[in-house]
Amino acid sequence: MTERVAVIGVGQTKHAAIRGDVSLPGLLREAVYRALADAHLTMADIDAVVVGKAPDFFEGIMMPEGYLAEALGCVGKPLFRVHTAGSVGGSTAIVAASHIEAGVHERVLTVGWEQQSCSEAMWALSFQIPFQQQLVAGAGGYFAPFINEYVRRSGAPEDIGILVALKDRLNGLKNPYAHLHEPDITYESVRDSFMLWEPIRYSETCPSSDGAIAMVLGNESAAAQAEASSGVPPAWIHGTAMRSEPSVAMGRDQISPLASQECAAAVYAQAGITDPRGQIDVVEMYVPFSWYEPMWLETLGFADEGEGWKMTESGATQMSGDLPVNCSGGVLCTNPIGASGMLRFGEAAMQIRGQAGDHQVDGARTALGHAYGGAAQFFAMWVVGAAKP
Amino acid sequence: MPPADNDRQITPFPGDLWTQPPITVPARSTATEEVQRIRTPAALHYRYNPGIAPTVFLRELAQKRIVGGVCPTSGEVYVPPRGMSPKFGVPTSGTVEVGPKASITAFCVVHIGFGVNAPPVPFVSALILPDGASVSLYGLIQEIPYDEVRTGMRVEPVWVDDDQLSTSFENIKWWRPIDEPDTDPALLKGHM
Amino acid sequence: MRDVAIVSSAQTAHRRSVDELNEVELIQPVIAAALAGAGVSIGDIDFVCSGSSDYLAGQAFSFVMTLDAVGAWPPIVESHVEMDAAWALYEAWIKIQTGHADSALIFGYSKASPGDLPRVLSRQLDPYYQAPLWPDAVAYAGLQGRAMLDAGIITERDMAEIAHRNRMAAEANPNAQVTGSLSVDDLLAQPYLSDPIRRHDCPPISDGGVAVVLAAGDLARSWSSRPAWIRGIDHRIDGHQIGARDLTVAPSIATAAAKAGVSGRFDIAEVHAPFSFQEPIITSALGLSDDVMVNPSGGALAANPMMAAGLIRLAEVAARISDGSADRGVAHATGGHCLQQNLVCVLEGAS
Amino acid sequence: MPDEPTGSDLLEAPLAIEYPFNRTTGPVIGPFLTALIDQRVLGIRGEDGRVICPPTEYDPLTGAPLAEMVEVASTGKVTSWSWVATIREGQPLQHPHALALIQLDGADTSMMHVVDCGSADAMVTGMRVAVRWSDERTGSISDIACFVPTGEG
Repeated sequence: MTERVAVIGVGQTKHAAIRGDVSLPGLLREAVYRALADAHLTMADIDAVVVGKAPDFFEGIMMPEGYLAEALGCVGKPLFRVHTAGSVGGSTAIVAASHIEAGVHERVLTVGWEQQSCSEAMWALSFQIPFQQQLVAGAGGYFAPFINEYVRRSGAPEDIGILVALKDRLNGLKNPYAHLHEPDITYESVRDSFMLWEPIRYSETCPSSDGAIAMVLGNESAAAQAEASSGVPPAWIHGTAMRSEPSVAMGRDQISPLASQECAAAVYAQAGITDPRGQIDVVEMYVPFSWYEPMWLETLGFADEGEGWKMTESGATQMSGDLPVNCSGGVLCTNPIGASGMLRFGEAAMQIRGQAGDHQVDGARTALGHAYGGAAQFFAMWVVGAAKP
Repeated sequence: MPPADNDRQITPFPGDLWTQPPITVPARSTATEEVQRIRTPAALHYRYNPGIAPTVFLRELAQKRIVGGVCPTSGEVYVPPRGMSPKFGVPTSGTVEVGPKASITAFCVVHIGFGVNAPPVPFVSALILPDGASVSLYGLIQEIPYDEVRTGMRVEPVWVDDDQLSTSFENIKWWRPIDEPDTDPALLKGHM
Repeated sequence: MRDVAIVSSAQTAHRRSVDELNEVELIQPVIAAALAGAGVSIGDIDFVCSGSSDYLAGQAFSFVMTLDAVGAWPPIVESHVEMDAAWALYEAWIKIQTGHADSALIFGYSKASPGDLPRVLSRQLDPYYQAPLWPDAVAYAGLQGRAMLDAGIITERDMAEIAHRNRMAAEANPNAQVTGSLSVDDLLAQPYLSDPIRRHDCPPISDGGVAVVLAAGDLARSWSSRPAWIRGIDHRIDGHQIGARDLTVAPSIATAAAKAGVSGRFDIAEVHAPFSFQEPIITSALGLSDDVMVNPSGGALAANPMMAAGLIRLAEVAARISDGSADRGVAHATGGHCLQQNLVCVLEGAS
Repeated sequence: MPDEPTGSDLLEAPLAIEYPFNRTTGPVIGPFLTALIDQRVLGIRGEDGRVICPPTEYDPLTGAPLAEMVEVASTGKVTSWSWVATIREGQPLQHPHALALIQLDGADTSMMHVVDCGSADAMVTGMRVAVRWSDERTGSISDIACFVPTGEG
C-alpha cells in the first residue's frame, strides 16, 4: 500500500556565520513556520516530525531533538532523529518521505539544521583522539589527495575548481537566503585567494553557517489540498535512494565511489530516467569543495569517466547551460552541515514548484537533489518532478 | 569566463516571510546590556581504550614494525588494523608485517599546517601503501622538494630516535623517497 | 500494512566495562549471531539501520566505524539514528512497509564505561537553562521519583519490590549484568544514593549491544520457524521542560500504546524503565493487567546498555514468542530523561 | 606476532572533549538572562494564560509562538527535589545540596535549580525558597547562585 509523496511546503532561514538574532529553537522555527506557511498548514496539521543534523559535538548538545520537542510543535507526536554524517540532510528527507510512502502518516514535517557558531567545525570534526594519527594537514589532508588524484587521472585543467567556485558564488547572489554574498568576486579573486590544499584555494571551500531548512511532505490528498489553498504545485517525489560503503576497503575508489554510482542508478531506475543529462533539468549537488562538481558529474552519470570537468569548462553547469548545477549557490555559499543536504533536496523541490525566484530555471520539470558524507561513503539522492508519478 | 561586473545586485527576500512575532518585555530600570550570546563551557573526561587490533598495531609500531590485519575471507591486509575486514564484516584473523617500503597512492601539497607537529609549509600529505598491504595509510613526505612528489613514487618510513619510540603513530616522523622505480599508478587504483 | 516479524536477535553479555574492545569489536559478534540466527548473510538483507550516540564513549562518528562490522560491500542501503536502536527498528519497519525492502538488520550499542555517564547525560538537557548547572542523571531522575512518592502513587517499599523482582528475574537471563537481590527489607535498609533514590532503584552502567533481523511475510516464515509478528508499533514524545510536565505520567506512552493497538490479553511485557519508579508509570499507561509477566529478562535494572536497552526489550519479547513460551507480548522503549520519548510495539506468534 | 592484549597490556589514555560552546539567546532567553543581571526573574505567558518560567519562545504544549514576557517573584516553592550527595565538576554548589524544581510566585511552571539547605532532612516538597543571587552576574542561569529556604510555611 505505497502512497505517492510530494513536497508541499519549503522554508529556510537566512543563513549566516552567526545568526545572533535567534536562539537555537528560534533558528529551527524560522524555517518550520516558513515551510508551514508555504504549505498553508499549521503545526496542528502535522502528523510527525523527522529531524536531522550532523554530529552532536558541533553544538555541544547530546541528542538535541528531545530539547526541541516543544519548539517543533511535537508534543504528543512522533519525533525522529536521523544522523548519517554529511549526507544527513538528504537521508532525513528520505526517511520523512518513507513515512508517507508507507501509508503511516499523511503530512510529515522534516527539518535539517546546524548552528555551527556554537563551536568550530575544525574542532568538532577533528579533536585529537588518543592513539589516533594527528592530522597536521587539517581536514583537507584527508580529501585533497583524492581531488589531486582526480586531476591527475582526468588531465583536467588547473582552473576548473576556480570556475565552479565563481559560478556558485555568483549564483548565490540570486539567492537571498545564501550565507555568502560576494558581489565583487571575480575569476582573478578566486585564483588569487590563498592556496590551502592543492588544488583547493580558500575561495573554493565552503563556509561554516548557522541555518535550517524545513519541508512539509504530503500524500496525494494532502498535496491536492495544499495546491488548492496555496496555488503552488507540489514537487512529486519520483525516486529516493541511499547507499553506504566502508570508509576504507580494498577496491574502493574514493574518486568514483561505487556507492555513488549505485545510488544514482537506483534513484534513476525509480524515476524512469535512462538519459540523466537529457531528462534532468536542474541539479542541486553537494559540492563543499569546488572540484567535487566535476567528480560527481561523472558518478551521477552526466559525464563519462574523466570528462566531468569538460561540462564545467563549457559552461554547461551554469544557470544558462543545459544542466544547471547549484543555482542556489550550493554548499559553497551556504553550509550549516546538518541542513546542507536537505537544502539540496529542498532547492530541487523549489525549482519544480517555481519558487526559486531569481535563481529559478525556467520550465524545470525534473530535478535531482544530492548529498554525500563521511569519507565520500554515504550517499542520499532524490528526484523530484512536476508530473505526478 | 563571465565578465567582471562590480554592480552585481543581491536578490532581495520574497515578501511576507515568517519571523518570530515581537516580544513585549517588562521595562528595564537599568542600562544593563542585553544578553545576545552566552558561553557555556563544557568539558567531558573519558578513559580511552583503542581496542584490540589498534593496540597490537601500536605495540608493533613501537618496535618499528608496521602490521596489518588479515581478512580471513579474502586475504586482504588492512593497515592500520581496526579489527574488522570491512567488506565482509568479519574480524581480521591475526596480523602480518607490511612494508616498510611503500608506494604513494595519492597526495596533495599542503599550504596550511595544524598543531605544533606540523612541518613548515608547503609540505606533502599523502596516502601511502606499504608493500604487502591492501590499503593506504596517511603520512607526510619529506626529504624531497614538495613539487617533485608523484603518485607511484617509492618511499620508506623515517622513524623517531629509538629512545623516543612509543605506542604512537608519531613514531613515523615522515616518509622519504627511495631509489626504486615508481609503481605504475594504474596498479594503485583501489588501494587508496 | 505488510506483515513484518522479528525473526532473530542476539545480544552481548552486558558488562560494566569492556575495556579491551572498541565499539566495532564489541558489536560485530552480535551482528554475526543475529544473521546466523536467521540463517542468512548480509547479502540477503535489504536494509541496515543502527542506533548509537557519539557522546557516550566520546567517539565522534561512532556509527561510521561500526559500519565495518556489517560488511558494506558491495554498497548497502543503510541509515542511522542518534536514538535508541528501537527507533532504528521503527525506521526499518517503515522501510519494509514502503515495499523498498523485504528484510532488515538493526543494531544498537554503546560503551558508556569510558565516561562518567550521569554527567555525560546532562548534555542532553536544555542547553540554556539546565545543562549549564550540570545536574547528574540520577538526581534528575529523582525529581520524577519524588513526584511519584509525593503523589502517593508509589512507596519506597514499592520501588524496592520492583527492583527485587527485576533482579531476581535476571538470574535466568544469561546476558544480564546485575542478577539477584537482597530482600526488600534489606534493600530498604540501604542508604540513599540520591534521596529518594537508592542504588537498587538505578540501572547499572553497561557496555553492550543488540542486533535484530526483521523480515516480511513468507521471507519471515522461511527464516524462522516461529516469527514474532509486529502487530502494531508507534512512538511519541512528551515535552522536555519537566517543570511544565506532570512527572507522574507519560502521556506519550498511552498515545503510542493506543496507536500500536495495545489492548486485550498479553502473556508478557518488556518495559524500558531505567529507574524502578518508572515501571508503574509505563505499565499503567499501557493499561496492563496484573497477570501480565513484566520484565522476565530483568529489564533495564539488570542491564542498561544505552542506545540498545530499548531494542533489547523488543528482542526479549520476540525471543519468548519464537521459543513458544509466549503467544502475545508488548514491548516498550524509552529515550531521553524522565520517560520523555516512548515507543510501543505489540508482537504476536500466530500468523 | 604477539597474542591479543589482555589486562595490563591494554592501552589507555585520557580523552577530554572540551569546548566553550557559544549559544545565541534570541528574543526570549536573552531578556530572561539580561533580567537576571538586574536580580529580576521573567516568565512568559502561555497560550492558555499560564505563566511559563523559565520562559520559552513557544507554548510548551502546542508550540505556538508566545509574545508577552512578565515579571515573576524571586521567591517560590519546591515542587520536587532530590538529594545530590556526590558533587560533580561544574555544579552550582560544591557541597551536598538538593536538585529541585521550583515554582516561583506568579509562575505556573517550575524551574530546575539547586537548593542550599544543609541536609536532606531539611528538604520537603512545598517548602518556601528564595533566590540567592550570585555576586558576579553575567547573564546566565548561574546568576542564580542557588535557592535557599526562607524559613516560612
